[in-house]
Amino acid sequence: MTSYIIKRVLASIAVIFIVSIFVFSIIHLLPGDPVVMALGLETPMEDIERVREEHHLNDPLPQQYITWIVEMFHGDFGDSLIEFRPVADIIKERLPRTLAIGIPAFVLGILLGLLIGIVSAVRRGKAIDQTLTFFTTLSIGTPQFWIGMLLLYLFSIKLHWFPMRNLVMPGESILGYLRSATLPIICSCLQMMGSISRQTRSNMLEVISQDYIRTARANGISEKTIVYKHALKNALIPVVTVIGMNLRNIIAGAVLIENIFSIPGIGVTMTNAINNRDYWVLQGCVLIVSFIAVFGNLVVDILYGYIDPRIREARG
Amino acid sequence: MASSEDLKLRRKKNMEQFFRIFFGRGIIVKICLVIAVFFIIVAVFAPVIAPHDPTATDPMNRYLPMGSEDHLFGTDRYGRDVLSRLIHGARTSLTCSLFATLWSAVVGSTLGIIAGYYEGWLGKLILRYVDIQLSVPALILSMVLAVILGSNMFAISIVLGIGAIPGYIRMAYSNVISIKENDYITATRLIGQKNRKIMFRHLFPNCFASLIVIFTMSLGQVIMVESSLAYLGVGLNEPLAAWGLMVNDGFASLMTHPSVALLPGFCIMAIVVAFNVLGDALRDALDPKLRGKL
Amino acid sequence: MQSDNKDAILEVKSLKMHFPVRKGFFNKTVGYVKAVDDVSFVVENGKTFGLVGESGCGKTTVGKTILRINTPTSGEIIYKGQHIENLSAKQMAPIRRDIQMIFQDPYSSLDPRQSLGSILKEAIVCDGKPHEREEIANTISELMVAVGLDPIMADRYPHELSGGQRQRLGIARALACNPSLIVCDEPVSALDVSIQAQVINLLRDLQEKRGLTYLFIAHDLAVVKNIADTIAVMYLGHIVELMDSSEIYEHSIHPYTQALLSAVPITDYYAEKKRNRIVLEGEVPSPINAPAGCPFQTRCKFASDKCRKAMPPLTERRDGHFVACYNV
Amino acid sequence: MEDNRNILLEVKHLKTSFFTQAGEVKAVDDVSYYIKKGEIIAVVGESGCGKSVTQMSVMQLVQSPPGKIVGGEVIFEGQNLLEYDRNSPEMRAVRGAGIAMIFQEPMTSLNPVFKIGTQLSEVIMIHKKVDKKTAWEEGIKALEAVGIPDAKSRMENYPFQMSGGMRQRVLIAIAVACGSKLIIADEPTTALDVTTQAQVMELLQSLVKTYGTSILMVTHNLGLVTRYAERVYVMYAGKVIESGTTEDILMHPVHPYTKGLLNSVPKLDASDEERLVAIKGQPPRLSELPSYCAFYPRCPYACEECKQGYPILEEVGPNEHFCACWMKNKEVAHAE
Repeated sequence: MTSYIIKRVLASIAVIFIVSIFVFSIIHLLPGDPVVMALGLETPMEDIERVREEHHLNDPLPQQYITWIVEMFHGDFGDSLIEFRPVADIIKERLPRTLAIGIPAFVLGILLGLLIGIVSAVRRGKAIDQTLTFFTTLSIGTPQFWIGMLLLYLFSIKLHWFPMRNLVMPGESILGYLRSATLPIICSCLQMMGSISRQTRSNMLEVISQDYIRTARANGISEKTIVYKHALKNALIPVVTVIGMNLRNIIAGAVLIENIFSIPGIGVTMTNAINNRDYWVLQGCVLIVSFIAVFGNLVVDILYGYIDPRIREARG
Repeated sequence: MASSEDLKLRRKKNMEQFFRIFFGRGIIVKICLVIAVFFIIVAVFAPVIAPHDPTATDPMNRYLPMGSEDHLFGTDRYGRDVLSRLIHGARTSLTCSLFATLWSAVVGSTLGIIAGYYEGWLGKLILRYVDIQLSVPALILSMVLAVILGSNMFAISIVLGIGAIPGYIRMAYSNVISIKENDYITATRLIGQKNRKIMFRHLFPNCFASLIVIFTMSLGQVIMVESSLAYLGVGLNEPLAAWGLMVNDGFASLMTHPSVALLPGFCIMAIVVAFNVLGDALRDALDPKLRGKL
Repeated sequence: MQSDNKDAILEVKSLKMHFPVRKGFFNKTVGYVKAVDDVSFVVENGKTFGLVGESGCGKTTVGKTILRINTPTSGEIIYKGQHIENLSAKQMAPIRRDIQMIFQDPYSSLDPRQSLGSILKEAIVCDGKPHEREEIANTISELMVAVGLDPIMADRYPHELSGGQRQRLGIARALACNPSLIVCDEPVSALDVSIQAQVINLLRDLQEKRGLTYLFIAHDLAVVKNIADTIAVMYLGHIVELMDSSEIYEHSIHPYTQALLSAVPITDYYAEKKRNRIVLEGEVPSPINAPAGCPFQTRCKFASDKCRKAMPPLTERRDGHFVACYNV
Repeated sequence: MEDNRNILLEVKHLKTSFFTQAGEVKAVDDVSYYIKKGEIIAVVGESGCGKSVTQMSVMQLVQSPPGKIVGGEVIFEGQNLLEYDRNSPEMRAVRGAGIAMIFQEPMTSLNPVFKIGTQLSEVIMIHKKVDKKTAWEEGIKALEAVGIPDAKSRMENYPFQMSGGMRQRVLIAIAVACGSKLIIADEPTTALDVTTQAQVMELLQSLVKTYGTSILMVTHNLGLVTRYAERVYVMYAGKVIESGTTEDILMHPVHPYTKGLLNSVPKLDASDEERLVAIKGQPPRLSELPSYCAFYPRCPYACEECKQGYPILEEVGPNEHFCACWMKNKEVAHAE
């Protein structure tokens, strides 16, 4: 098992490394000169030249990439051209806000997804199954920014239950956090809940028709134990991979959620960085987000081995 | 050869069976089919149906409420008729997304089949590419690409297509890997058939059912991404009528005139959900064994 | 090795097929699955050579290696006088269609998306020569009639056929390339008894009419005995006994063949009651770390030190009767 | 009829149908049979003849919809099981303890993600109402009783770490552990190698001697019937067409289908020049059965008289040799 884990870790590092090259080159294809965008059109040429020199923008691209990577190992992600402060600080300040919405949404999405998936599989064909399945298709098919707006309109503008903006971090006040973070969390977890419940439902239906379920029934085991012990464990194993895939959607979704609920998180930072061609901020954020996604997949892959004895033995 | 009635009879029976399973999921499928067809008709006949020119501003009567006589759905911030913008928005979204889904389906499934059939370094390379593209947050990648390629309809459909390719590659790859184990593939090799022919006469038709399902579902997904890009101000830009843009535009006046923002959002949801439901129904009808699998 | 008579269509000499088992960080090879370990036999033209043995004994691997679906680790395969053991795909092309295969699972041997007619058409056309539509249509009907299918069904699809009918179409597809040798890999095991008999009789008729040679692979001794002229009994990658099929019930002597025969009950009620039963203990050892010496030593009651040291060679006891055992 | 003091299970006029789009498919059409304590009987037939659906109906395990038991009685130890609801506690008490079942595919009959010990002790706990520890020990004893070497460590194994033959033994161990009076073996050895098949069949036969268990063997392998079964029921297209002692059925078959089956089985002991006499035509499609003898299209003796309706099972010989065929009185079995 350990040699498998080491191989997977190295593969992930390689992926992140290639992702960094991919991200770096794509971003440098963005039209427009970042310094001009940052300092404004009227600024005299020498200042522009001086700032370009300062940030090694005139070096050949591969060299710039290497300096960026080397500095990154020293914890220096480069500076923002707009805010004149290290990208590392920006990330340190804003990433917690994205995670304050992302992590609860991730957990809520898994729990609700599993619950709905199991209930609609067990009650297959009945009314509750049809409603839940339709609700799941709705939650997958609905654009997050529209749901956000709808929730804002209903619960903030009309009913005043929740504030429209300025997220309160849990550190400051739990109640404030709960009130301000509820809508974004609901909005962000819908997509994940939908895809997990679909996957759980189809796995459960498939597992329930397997031979060993028939053997369990023939041995006189009660229907409840069969579904919630024998079938459930087999059905949940493949769901783990869907959870891995969804980790990345949670963070990608943050871009929209933070835009609507005006939460100054990583998502908004990235969108602004694209519009302002703020290279280092964009590179740094995208890399961190990709790192989280790849790391998430790695954890899921290893977890998969421990849950399913067949895989554990094969990798042993 | 077989008598033609016998052939016609069997074909009729197959069609009946197809539609029975297709509509087997109940009334929802019928509703979604109506929604999808409705939007397609609206998109095709947009210029004819729309009461006003979607881009004509009328500063005099901005923010007219719903139901005012000349503007059924009222007007937006610049006094443009919301209804005509919705109609033209359908055309923009559908054409853009349909084209994107089509070309990415062809490219994606071909790459997936090749990766699955030739499993060697070529297969690994294609799969590694998919992992890399999926590691980068999809929306950010699309935004960057949209800015690079420009924001006309053609460029946006390229960007949307790139986003949809990994789904096709993975689906085609996993299908081909399992189909390859069948004896009829070995038999076809033994009779001297060329690899290229095997791929497109045997592998492609057999994963066609699941590719169709992915096609309908990614059509919905692509419309959502297109509207998200427009919402983030990176995709199609003013004054073109696009649902995402309308939602972004309407957000400013959410407090006072919610309909300007909520109506286009509702259209997006309706068509995306419709395509997803049709995708599910199509999957069951095309291949009963796949029921509940995808 | 049987006597090298001239009309041998296929000769296999000390064939070995070892699949590497990779483990650990650098996927280094930690062992080999010795699926086929030094197997030799000769197949005469127009005859049926039976390969019988339990699952994991390597009989299917032998068939696949002869078809060059995989490349043998070592040993020679001489087909019609030509060495084909390490020909490249291109070099195999001219004789590719001369050796065909019939498969076990009727449900996975036909492409569900192809009509019966187009399956046969593809087999006919793939020889690279030009064919008019007229000639193809006639050949298709001819082939279907030859295997006992009504040509009217050419437009049908595989899912509309029963298991037996699908197997017949598989045979028709093989015949479309008019091969000299057909490797039949458990062609009747998945069929019901009454349909099994129909397909066995069909194979025998085709052999007489078209002078075909069969390499018939199966685990059911009674089926192989009925159709094969010579039988080789395999165990864990080795041939342990090779003899004429009509004598196997009375004159086989290898302990494993004896156990195999005794485990197959016969339908003659009174004779069956009189038979003594040998029930083997334990399980077939795993081919990865197969024991040195005779593979059967772990379950054989005659096993002695000699057997544990070296693999007994396949020696000829009587004309055409080969046995690999020291104690018998 | 026999004094039913030692009749363990009696099935009377069982009818099970599947209601599909193609209409009602009568998978089991008026099937009756019985099994005594400590007896081994065989139900023989080709695929699609309803032999497995019959056993699933006895255990009320037929998937409904689309399947449904539409008639008949299943008397087990004097009690009609069909009176119980399929998920009722009484029915569950019978399953596994009263009647145990073994299936054809050993590869998929055990839950791949639970240890053998867990699955074994779980059933023991339900039927014997003991705690986990005692159940685990009983499990070990049961594995030893069915000849699995070092049973203690095998309890920790997962199913994929065991061979096909070993897994069939685990299923038999469950029956032994719960003291089942009847084991229904649905094609228990079809997926096994012939030497493993012999081991499993000898084990099943030994259970009759040591525990007095009755074995009902569902198979299409006539050889197994000859060696192990005392009485035979031959089924075709959902009906029993001939039944009797093994000796009568194998040596003096009356029904043309039974004769055809016996002639199409390759004989190990025959000189191989003998050609097999195959039954012509295709197996019957249960959804398109005629209202008369289903074997008519494939029967060498078929004539107009056969079309008068379903032939009824009549006694054609001593010791309960029954046959359902209009033409049977023309050639009495023993005259051949």
